[in-house]
Amino acid sequence: MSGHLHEDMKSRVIDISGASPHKCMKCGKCSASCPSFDEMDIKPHQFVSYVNNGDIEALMASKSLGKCLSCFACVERCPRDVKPGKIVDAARQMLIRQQGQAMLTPEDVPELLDPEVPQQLLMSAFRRYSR
Amino acid sequence: MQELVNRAKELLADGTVSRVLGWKAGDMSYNPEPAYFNSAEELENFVYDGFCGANLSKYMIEASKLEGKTLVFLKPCDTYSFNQLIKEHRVDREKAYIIGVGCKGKLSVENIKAQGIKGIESIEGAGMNDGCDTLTIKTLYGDKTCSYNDAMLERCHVCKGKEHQISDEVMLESRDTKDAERFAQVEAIEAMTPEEKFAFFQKELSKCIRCNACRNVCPACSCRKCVFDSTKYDTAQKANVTSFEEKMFHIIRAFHVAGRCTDCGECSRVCPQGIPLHLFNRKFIKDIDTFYGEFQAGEDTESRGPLTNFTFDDVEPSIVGERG
Amino acid sequence: MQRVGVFVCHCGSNIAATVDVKKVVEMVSLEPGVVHAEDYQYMCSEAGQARIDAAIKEKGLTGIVVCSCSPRMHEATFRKAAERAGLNPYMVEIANIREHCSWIHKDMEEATKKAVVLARAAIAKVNLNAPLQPGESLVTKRALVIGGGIAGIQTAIDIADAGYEVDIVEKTPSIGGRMSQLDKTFPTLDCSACILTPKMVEAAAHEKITIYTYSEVDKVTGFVGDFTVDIRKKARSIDMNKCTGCGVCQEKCPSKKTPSEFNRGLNTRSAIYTPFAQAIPNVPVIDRDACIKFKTGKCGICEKVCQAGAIDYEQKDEIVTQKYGAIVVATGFDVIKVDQYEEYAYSQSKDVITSLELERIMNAAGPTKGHLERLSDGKHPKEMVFIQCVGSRCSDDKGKSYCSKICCMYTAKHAMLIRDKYPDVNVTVFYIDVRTPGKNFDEFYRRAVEDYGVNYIKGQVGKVAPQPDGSLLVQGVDLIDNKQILKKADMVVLAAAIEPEKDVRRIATMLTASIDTNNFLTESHAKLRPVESPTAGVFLSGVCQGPKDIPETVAQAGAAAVKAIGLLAKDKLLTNPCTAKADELMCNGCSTCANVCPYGAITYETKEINDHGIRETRRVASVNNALCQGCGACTVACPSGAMDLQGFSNRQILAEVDAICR
Amino acid sequence: MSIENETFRPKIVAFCCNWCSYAGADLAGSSRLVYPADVKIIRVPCSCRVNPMFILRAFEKGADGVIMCGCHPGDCHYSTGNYYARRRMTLLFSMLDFIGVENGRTRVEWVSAAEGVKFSTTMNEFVEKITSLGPNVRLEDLRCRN
Amino acid sequence: MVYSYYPGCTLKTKAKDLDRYAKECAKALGFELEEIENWQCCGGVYPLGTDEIASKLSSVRALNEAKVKGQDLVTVCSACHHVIKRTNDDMKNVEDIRTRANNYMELEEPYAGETTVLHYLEVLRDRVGFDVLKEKVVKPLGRKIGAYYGCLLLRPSKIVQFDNPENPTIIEDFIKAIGGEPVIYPYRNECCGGYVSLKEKEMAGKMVDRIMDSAAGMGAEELITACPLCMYNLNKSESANKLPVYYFTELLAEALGLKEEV
Repeated sequence: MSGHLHEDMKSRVIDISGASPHKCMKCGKCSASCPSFDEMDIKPHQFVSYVNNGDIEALMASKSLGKCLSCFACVERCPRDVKPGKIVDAARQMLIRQQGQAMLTPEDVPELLDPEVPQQLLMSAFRRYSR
Repeated sequence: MQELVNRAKELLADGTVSRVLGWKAGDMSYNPEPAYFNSAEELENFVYDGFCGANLSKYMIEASKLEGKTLVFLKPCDTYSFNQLIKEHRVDREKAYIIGVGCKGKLSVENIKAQGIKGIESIEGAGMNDGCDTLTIKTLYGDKTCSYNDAMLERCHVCKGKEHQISDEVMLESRDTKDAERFAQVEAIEAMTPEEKFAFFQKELSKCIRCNACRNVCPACSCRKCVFDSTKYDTAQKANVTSFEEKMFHIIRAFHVAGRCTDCGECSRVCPQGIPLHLFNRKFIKDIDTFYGEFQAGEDTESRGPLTNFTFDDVEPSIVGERG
Repeated sequence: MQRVGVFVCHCGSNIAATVDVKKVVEMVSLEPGVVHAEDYQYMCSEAGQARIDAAIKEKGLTGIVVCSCSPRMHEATFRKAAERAGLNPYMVEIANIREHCSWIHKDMEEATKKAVVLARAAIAKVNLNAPLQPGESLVTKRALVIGGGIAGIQTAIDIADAGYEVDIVEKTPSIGGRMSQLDKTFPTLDCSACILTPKMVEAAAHEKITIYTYSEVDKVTGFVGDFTVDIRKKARSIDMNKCTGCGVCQEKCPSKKTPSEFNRGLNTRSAIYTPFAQAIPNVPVIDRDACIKFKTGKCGICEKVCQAGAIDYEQKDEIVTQKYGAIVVATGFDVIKVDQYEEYAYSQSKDVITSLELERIMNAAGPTKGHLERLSDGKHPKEMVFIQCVGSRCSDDKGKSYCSKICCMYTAKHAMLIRDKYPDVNVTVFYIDVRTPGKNFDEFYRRAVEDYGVNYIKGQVGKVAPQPDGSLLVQGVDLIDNKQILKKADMVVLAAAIEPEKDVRRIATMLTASIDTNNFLTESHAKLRPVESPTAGVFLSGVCQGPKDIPETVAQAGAAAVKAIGLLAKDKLLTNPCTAKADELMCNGCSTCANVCPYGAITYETKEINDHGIRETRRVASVNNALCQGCGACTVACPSGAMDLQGFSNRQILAEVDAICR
Repeated sequence: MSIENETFRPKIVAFCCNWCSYAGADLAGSSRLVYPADVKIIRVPCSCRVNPMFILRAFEKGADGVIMCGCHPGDCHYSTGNYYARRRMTLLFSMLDFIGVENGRTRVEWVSAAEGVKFSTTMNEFVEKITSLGPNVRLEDLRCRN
Repeated sequence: MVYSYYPGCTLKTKAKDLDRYAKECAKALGFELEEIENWQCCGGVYPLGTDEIASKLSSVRALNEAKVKGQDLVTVCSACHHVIKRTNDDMKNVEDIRTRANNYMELEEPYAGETTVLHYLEVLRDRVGFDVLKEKVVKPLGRKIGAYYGCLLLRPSKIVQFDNPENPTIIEDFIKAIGGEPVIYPYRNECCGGYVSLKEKEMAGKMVDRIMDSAAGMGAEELITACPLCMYNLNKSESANKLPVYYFTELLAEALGLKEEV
């Protein structure tokens, strides 16, 4: 992939997320705060450095996209206002906006359902995982 | 009116005052002019009626230098100017004997002419004892009538009130003439788009002939030497070529009197081109009232003017852009 | 029209790399009045100044323009050079083509064009300059030091040793400051009190030093060499001349519930108190908010037990007005409130403390008598976790954007002291970077790691969770291992950011000293005038200027003292001749200018004026040159333009405007 | 003179008080914080030295934007100068707005000696704003054009 | 006092209790919740990309309706509150979003964040007052109750401005007002994993268990929440320490003596 495209994806992820990866001072407080840390292959603080290094494809392939709870603990506690969680959300958006990349389809739903599932869980899941 | 003359004669006679500052009849019934009267005989020419709009307070700057006291007739609105001049040490209170005269609204012959009344020979109904409902105008083409209020100066429609702010005695009754909002005109302009505003002022100010009548009549514009006549700013008058200089002149003039202008409206009254010059001053007054709290120059002789004062949390200049 | 010489400086490549200096010379030569123009490598050098000297003499220059760095750098240099050549120094103007041009523009053509415009403006101005003569003002040979911590004490001693009177104003009941709260100091582990107390005693005993404790600066007027200051001596409720410092009153005082400021609220003190045993002066104060007598009218026990009869409930605040030639600000710092970082559970657990609180705990005179113990249950901790950069290096609105500078070192100190005294305690430090510039500093930190086995983990802590068993679960990250860490701790110590003492903004405002958004006082030049405020006669000592440790503070305190001494050693100062001047012929006598003058420098006199043959008695403004500081407020207030500012006259500024807009 | 064919480069006059903003501009310089060369600074002792006349004169002579910088309120070297300046500029700007001058041709910004970054950002913003407004035609005295 | 009320999808279906109790209690406390007409689902999650406009419009519609009625907008569900409050902040402060959203909406007057968005708890705290609430309690609960805030109510704190995000007190104060004893436990503001509970059941389970253990360890006997997602998820806990979970409105109704009537 050309350097130009790298830069393009990098600026897209920054635009969509509204995050400020360049402000990062690499303190790791995001990863220290993350409740899903152990489930993630790429850790929250790495999300920031991946963006800074322009390696967006790796982010989009990361299983962390499905593990982030969007709980904003990392955003809230970041001393530099970097907003790492928004990068995860943005990378997921970039992925699912591609053709055939939805992380959840209506066919998947029945087996995930149970009688108690609230509407908003379904609603939000589709918002999060599909176009 | 005669009671004013009688009282003036008394004061001259008993030596309280050395001269009288009032209005004398002009060549037409509608253009009396300010005048000094040094004797009882001279006072025969004294007039006081609806056309005596001139604010005499500024004349007191020179009168303060003369020997003895001067009797000056001040309308309620003129007394604000006089107070302001006291505050600025320009007039000597001790040199003035002030008779606050009542006012039933002052008239502008231009407003009468604007109603299509031509060939005016004389006007009746402007006296202090008249009803102030209707003016009867004798013209070359016969008698015409005009409502008193329609002939009134703009400033009287937004009158500051019937009270004299300073006086030694008060004579004659005043009348409420306020029937409009003081800032309505300013607000109407504020509501325009920048292009409309620019066009409006471009049109008005391009009429300016730099005759300096506004400056000369203004009681606040009383500098010994005006900056526009001074080499210190290199802004001395030039020929009237483009409009900017007029804008500069009128903005700076209004700025120099901001916080000092009592809104007496003399500038607009005397402008031979009919430019609504009071709008500049009133815009500043409105802004001052909004930003720094209501302030009426000339209400007293001590308080600090808004431009020589501040609070720690005044609005920032960016408010101008923010309020849209 | 002047005979103007223009001198364009290359400043090595600082200017010449971006501005075509030859072109500037060529262009300015065409300007009206310019009879000489040249460029040179370094105009400020001796050789450069010699060229100016020669040109003034040879070409008979009556005004010069130097196109160089900021006038804030070298205006004085070139004025002196002009003066040596016989030119009035105020016939010099500077065109700032470095800071305002070559350093911020990249395109040579553009920068050159701008440099020419800036030069033209300066030429236009200098054409209207008039020679000015500075006046003189006397120097009051006395200095004021605001703040009685180590910075203020050191400055005061140094000034006093040079033979000048010094007053220290300290707002708390004792001098000593933050340093008196510390247990040990890095990097040598000296006992803080052992090295501070002798200094305090020295200051107190010095015949040239007067100490006002429990006092504040209320008002400052005047200017360099001649400040007048009102000092408010707050009512101590004790007669300082009678009190013997026996301490009985404090023992007997029944109101003992007030949190001790000195011990950071970890224990309590009585209403009548001295903050600590070595306090100077050793005279207590009555805290009127806590005192039962003041609250209810009843009690009065201290008065009864005081054999010296020193208690005085009627005492009132007293204002001392004093003149000073120089003022040194040494107001110091405090630590930020950490309850805005509640992920660390500071206000949820007593065992989460700040480093300054740990200093008090470690101190033999502290709330635990120097025993390391948990404040919740008094138990001896086994696991301690230190968290670095709490509120430092933050760009959120809660913290501070700067590095507090001292935390890395004191944390190493704490870790070392704990491991030394209690080898059974494990110490873990979560850090972002360990910053140890300073003599023997990195060695000190390495000792903590290598000799004392302190566990340093690179990574921050995200949450401290108080557990049912009373322990603290620290959830952090190890960035080297790329692992989240859950560590059970008994105590957590937060390296809270430091910030300037709250009062400093009020003081800066009184002194008209410049202050930055973090409330640190601004130095006149970051490198070359680091202990001087841009406000003449005001000097900076210690952390009020920026974070620093004790050795740096003491060094800066000495430097500030030297600058103050340099000022006090002069008998007279030349005053700024750029003062306002009223044209009597034009003055209306309206007093508008006097209303806006901050210095009361404008008075009115009634005098006879000969206005082009007309003789009149008029009221006209008159400016006192010794009081006028040259702000220019009056010049704009004056509607007629009778009031003008010398050196920045209406015509001069308009000429600059015209030159720029041409 | 035609401006349509060239890229419009505004003329901008910046009045800076000696103690805070001029020093802030110096700091922007020594920190190499770039802003367009269109900005030319005039040093005044205090923002309260800035006469509305100076600003109108700049416009008269063809300036496209005028900005005044001073110490932050409360931090004036002369204690109170910027408070007066603030009132004067508020009223002047309001008047310019009143007579139809585009909003944004004038600006006041408080910049301390420590705020090099702010100085630079402010100037960048201001130049951008003025560039978007285009040349000043409403306040220019055409005789002053060469 | 009448408030515009945005119930949200779940309160009309799975979380009917939350809705019913909220309305009844409001009456008892002297305010009224007037359901806005034709509300549409907020989407349950705040749009994840800054470039999304369409997904914000349902919130803007609700906000504008409240504005037109001159009322404050009240929500009970944490997720709706989160989404609508953040969207409101965008409309107020982000010019680009405001312009684009208004272009879509074609309202009579553009919407620019004029409406105040309140959570039901904020109404209790700031408008009714917990002290007033306390006076109206007829059946003080007397139980040890843990407040479970989760993430949506508190974060991002700069925008939602609900309470101290790391050491909140509003639900504890609420518990005190209804006569319960609040139990503070450290994980009350840690996420339960609600959003991933559909796809990552095991992972969400871990989060929930940690919360349950923490609360139980500190002595809580039951938990309260304002969020249907949390409710669903917490109820899935398989921890030995599993505590019963209630909507805060249910306990409010109980304390006000309204539970049986409803």
